[in-house]
Amino acid sequence: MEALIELIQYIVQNLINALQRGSFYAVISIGYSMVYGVLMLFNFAHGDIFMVATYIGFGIATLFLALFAGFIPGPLIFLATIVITMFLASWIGVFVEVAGYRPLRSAPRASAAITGLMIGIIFETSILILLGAKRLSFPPLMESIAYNVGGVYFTNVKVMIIIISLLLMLALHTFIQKTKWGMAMRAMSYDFLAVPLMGVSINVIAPLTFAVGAGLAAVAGILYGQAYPILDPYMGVIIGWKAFVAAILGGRGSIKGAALAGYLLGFIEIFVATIFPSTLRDLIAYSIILLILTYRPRGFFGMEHSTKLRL
Amino acid sequence: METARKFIKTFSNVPMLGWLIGFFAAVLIEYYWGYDYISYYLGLPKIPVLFGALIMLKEPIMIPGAIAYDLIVYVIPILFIAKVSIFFTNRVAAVLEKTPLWMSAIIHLAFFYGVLHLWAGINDYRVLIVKLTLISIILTISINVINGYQGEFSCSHPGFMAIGAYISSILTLYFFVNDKTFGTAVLSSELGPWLFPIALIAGGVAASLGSLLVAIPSFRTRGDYLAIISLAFMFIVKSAVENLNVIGGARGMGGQPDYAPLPIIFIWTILCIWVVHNFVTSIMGKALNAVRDDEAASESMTVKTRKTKMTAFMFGAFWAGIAGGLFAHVLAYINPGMFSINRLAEILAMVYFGGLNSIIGSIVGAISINVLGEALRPLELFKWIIIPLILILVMIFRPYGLISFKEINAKKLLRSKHKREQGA
Amino acid sequence: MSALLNVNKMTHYFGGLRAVYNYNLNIKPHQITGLIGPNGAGKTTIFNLITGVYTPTQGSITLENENIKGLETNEIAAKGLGRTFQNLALWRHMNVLDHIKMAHYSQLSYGLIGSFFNTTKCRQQETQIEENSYRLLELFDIKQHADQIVTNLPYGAQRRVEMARAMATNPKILFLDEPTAGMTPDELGQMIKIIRQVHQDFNVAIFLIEHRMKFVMELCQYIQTLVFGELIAEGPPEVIQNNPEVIEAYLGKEDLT
Amino acid sequence: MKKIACLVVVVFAFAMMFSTSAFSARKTIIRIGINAPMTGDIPKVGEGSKYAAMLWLEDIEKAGGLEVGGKKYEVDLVIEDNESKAESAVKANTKMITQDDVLAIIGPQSSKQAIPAGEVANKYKTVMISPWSTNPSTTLDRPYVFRGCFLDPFQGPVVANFITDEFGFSKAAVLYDVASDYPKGLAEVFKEAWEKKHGAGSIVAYQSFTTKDTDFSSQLTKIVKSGAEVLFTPQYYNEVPLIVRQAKDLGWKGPIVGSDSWGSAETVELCGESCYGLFFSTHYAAAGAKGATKEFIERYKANYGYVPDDVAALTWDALHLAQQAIQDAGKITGKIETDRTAVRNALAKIKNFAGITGNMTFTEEGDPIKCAVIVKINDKGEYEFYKSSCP
Repeated sequence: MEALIELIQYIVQNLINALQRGSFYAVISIGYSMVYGVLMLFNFAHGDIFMVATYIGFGIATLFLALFAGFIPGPLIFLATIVITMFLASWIGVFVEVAGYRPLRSAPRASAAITGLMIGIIFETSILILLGAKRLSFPPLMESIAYNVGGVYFTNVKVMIIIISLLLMLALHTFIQKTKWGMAMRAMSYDFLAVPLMGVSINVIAPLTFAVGAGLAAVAGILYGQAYPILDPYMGVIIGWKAFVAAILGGRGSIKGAALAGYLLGFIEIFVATIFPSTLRDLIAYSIILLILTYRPRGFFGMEHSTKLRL
Repeated sequence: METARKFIKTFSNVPMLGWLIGFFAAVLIEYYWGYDYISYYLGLPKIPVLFGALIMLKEPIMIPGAIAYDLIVYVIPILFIAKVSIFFTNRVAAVLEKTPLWMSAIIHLAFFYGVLHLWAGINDYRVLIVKLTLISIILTISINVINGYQGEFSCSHPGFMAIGAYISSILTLYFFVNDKTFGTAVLSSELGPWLFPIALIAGGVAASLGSLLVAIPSFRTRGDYLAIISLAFMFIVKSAVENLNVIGGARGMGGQPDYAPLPIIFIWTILCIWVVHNFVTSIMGKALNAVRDDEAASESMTVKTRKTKMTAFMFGAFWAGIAGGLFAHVLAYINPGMFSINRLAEILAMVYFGGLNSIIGSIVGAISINVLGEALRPLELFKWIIIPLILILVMIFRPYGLISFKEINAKKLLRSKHKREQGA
Repeated sequence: MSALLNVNKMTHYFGGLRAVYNYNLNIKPHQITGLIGPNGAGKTTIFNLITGVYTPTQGSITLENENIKGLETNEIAAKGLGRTFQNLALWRHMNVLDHIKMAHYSQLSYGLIGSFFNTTKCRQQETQIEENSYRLLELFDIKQHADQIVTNLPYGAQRRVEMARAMATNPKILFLDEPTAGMTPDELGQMIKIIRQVHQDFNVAIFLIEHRMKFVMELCQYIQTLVFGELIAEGPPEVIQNNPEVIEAYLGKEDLT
Repeated sequence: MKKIACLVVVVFAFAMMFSTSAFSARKTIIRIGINAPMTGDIPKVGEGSKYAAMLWLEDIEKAGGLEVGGKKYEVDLVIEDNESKAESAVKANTKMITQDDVLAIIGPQSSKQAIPAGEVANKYKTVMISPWSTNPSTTLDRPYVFRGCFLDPFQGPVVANFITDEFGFSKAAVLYDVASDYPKGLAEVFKEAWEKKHGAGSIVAYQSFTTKDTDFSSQLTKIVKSGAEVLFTPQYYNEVPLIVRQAKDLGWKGPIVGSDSWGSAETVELCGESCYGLFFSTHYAAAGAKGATKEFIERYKANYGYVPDDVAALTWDALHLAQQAIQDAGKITGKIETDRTAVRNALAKIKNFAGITGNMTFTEEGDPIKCAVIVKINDKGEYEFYKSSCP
């Protein structure tokens, strides 16, 4: 009996861990997936957009805490940081689109992917030059309180991260489903060529998509700063590639798929390390992904599409 | 503009042999007078290693000296000798033209190697750069087979390279070296250099067998999903090696014997260029392009698409394995961290910079990125802003890379320029 | 004369959807057969079923009394079943000559090793194939385009490249999927001439899908009419022309004369 | 044609005129190479090495050059970035040795670059001192390669003994990075030493993650549930704060002990109060330092604004070792090969060198015999000397 309770505690504990990790992957990979769906491009700069957004968030948060801490309630500062960071970060997204991807509209997709990769390297190096080699510690925007409910440990920060991520995804879903812009994006991911004929310019939709993606990355960045408060210029690389995996695993242009794949990735990482010896984690986790794609070659919600690499 | 065109036209009747002789003369000048006279009087501390790029960026005050050095040692002698010697070189080229193409090519290559060896021999740093550049050429050509000719976006190349590097290192360490991982050598270490090609090929074959893990899913999966599969493959290889403590795990594996001097690497590079060139210009190899451009049409035209895809992956992986083996023996140390995302970004940059579907493009790409990476070393961090910017510009203005969809035409390259002048 | 290609009671479902039902076909050597029917009747599906892109749910397909059902498309093609596509399926980065050479793929016997090391056998075969390819180019009047990338060619020439490419596979039967789609009347006349010439010179049977009645009636010796995946009539042109069912179901009030 | 000839002549003449040192004889300059990771995974390590080297050069320049055999020579630093990559470190070493004619090389810092770079230095018979590489292979069978720190096989038992003596625990957990050679090696050594002391199975959780991971919750959950009394984590300064915080969030109550990789000033800066009261083994303790050590720390802090890491201190020591070896060699002949060998022989003979990180004498292999220090992070966030352990 005791053993059973302990097992349940163990599983619940890891479920919470996985939910938190998965939330980041989900939110970041949605941004990736949107660009992928609308423009059929790998936005390899997305991980670094996330990194820059986190640095912006760090700047805003530090500024606000220095100016207003004490006489403005904490949650308000938190909210303001998120909103302003989202706004600023979305311009980074627009910049990347206009400077890096727009000139390559008619180029092969692989070239655009390389451009993204290079923009990412430029971002990393620029941050390193501007801020030096020092790593930064993201200031806590809310006091972390640890709870112990029946042997399961969690903090209020963890709960908040999971809830905000879910709310964000819900909001995005509404945006995509209900608004004019969202519908244009959806249409674009169904048929890349037909939408411009309907009077919606790709030169409006594409930056918008990048902006929304970068905005999501900004929220993810601030939440990330709360959970893992160490910032360094290369922090976006691995998470970017993982978002790439999740976005494509979810199926082309499917927001739902990307979110699901993001959570799945989180679960795989946490539970593989739990069940197997943790040294084998990457080996097993990536083998699982390889197997999934071998047997489900279109991802989770992928549509049958005949696009090839435009080579 | 007009002057430049005229200037170039002046040299249109110089055959390849002429340029080689010019280069030879330049190297001789550098060899005999470079250190004692020319660089001394120009106030340079030593013979500038990469045409003065390093010294120019580090100490701007040396810029005039370095430029003058380049002019005196390279530009003027090469242009002068090449132009002056045409009466002779064109005739020799015409004679060579009558011999079989392979013979003419081998003579040219042997001469080229001799000059290169002399040039590199002035400074071991040059030797190292040339070695690593040649390995990069093999690597870039091999990924071009998959990403260019076959048109998949494969991210698994560092993985293939790792397999080749580890297998060949294990073989050479096990058989020819007394070391702490595998104990005493099984065979005499004198046999090592002779049997080294077998170890390399074993590495290549192992890499191509490993590539089946990516190739077989590619029957059902195309493009984007395959990119993920190949990425997963790369991580799997890295993680597997990390967990194998027998071969050093994350601590890496060192002490590989020095079986890869410059001539060996040069021969392997030429072999790679030759074999890949033969393959991609044959109908069998052009099937790769057919499958890339339209799979259904290829099937209907009797092309075995599955076999073709498998060939592309296995062939590309084989050469990546060879490159990995050479790389391991040049550095005499490998660890799994070397074959990860960073390496992938570098390989992708080289192939897309140089040009898809073109061997000559791959050569240009590999040389450019390698030399640029070395030459901009003194800029430290800013190097990683300038190189990406150059790549972005290339992508914008030449989306398929600098030289794409172009094959080497050895006959045209090596022919005498004499007759054409007369005919015109 | 025994049948060259025989399709017996072929039925195919896509998921739950019935695409083709109980389809029979019998092509004799050197015969030109036409398949007509309204859009979405399943004509191209029939092509794809016979050529092995899909494997039919039921029925049998034999080529010269040999079963070809369930084989890979490339194997079927190598057995002598050449085809063209409705929307040109050319290789965008390849020149015209390479298109024709590529279609000789099944005739290569030098193997991978041969191609790696450019063996004598490889060189001989490639030279021979190149000669053969030039002959075909000449025949289809596209020799002057040999070195051009195919996407830079005018539409009519691209169609001819596709035909030449299909003929290079050395087919016994040639499947033409709307060979005149998008052509001007001028080019149309030329195409009729080319098809006739191919039919004569290569001694092949032809099976074609077409929309233009005039074209079909002029060329074909035998015509099948397909509606919703089922044959409603077949016979020589005169019979089809006067079949009231065909006129009603497919041709409507169009004047045939 | 004429125009071009004119142009060439003009350019040439121009070049000659402006070449400042034209027609001047080549001076003998002592060049010291620094091979450090300025970019890549651990740029902070590169920065520390560079700053320490610059301080050293300042001293030399103030003295008007380095005096060898009664003659003063100009000293030049050649700082090369190894991008935290092995092949780049090899390239950098080859370049410095064959192109820049350095007399000695300081660096690379991490073992994964120091091992292959050491091969190059040894091949060209040039002294290389790696200040921070604790992997035994770096100096093994390489007469020209030295190091400035103790080795992993020494540090592991030191920590194991310390924990046993201090707390009396017998069940320990280890969390390390499987993809990085240093933590992996040290974790293995620690495990071996611990199990030798407390019997097999006394390491109740042996968990790993991969470089650049930021979430350790799954591993830490396992560790918490395993009933371990102490957690040993030989990780770098960027991972330590995350591990400590996440462990506390998941209900870890016991002490967490680290190794010399914790020794960066950034560890406590990033970690904050969560790290107060923790212990780690290292090369020197900044807080409460005396004498030369204190002087160095204060100068460094005044110049660059933060307390130097152990890397900086070790680099400083390595440079002074090189300096002393050069001076001991007696004279500079100008023939670089001869001078290098002379420096090597002098370096191997150095006994009881008084460095700021302790006294050093080299073994046959070129590894120094020196003491390890156990440091406690005190309530002010300073690294306070707690105990020292000598071989």
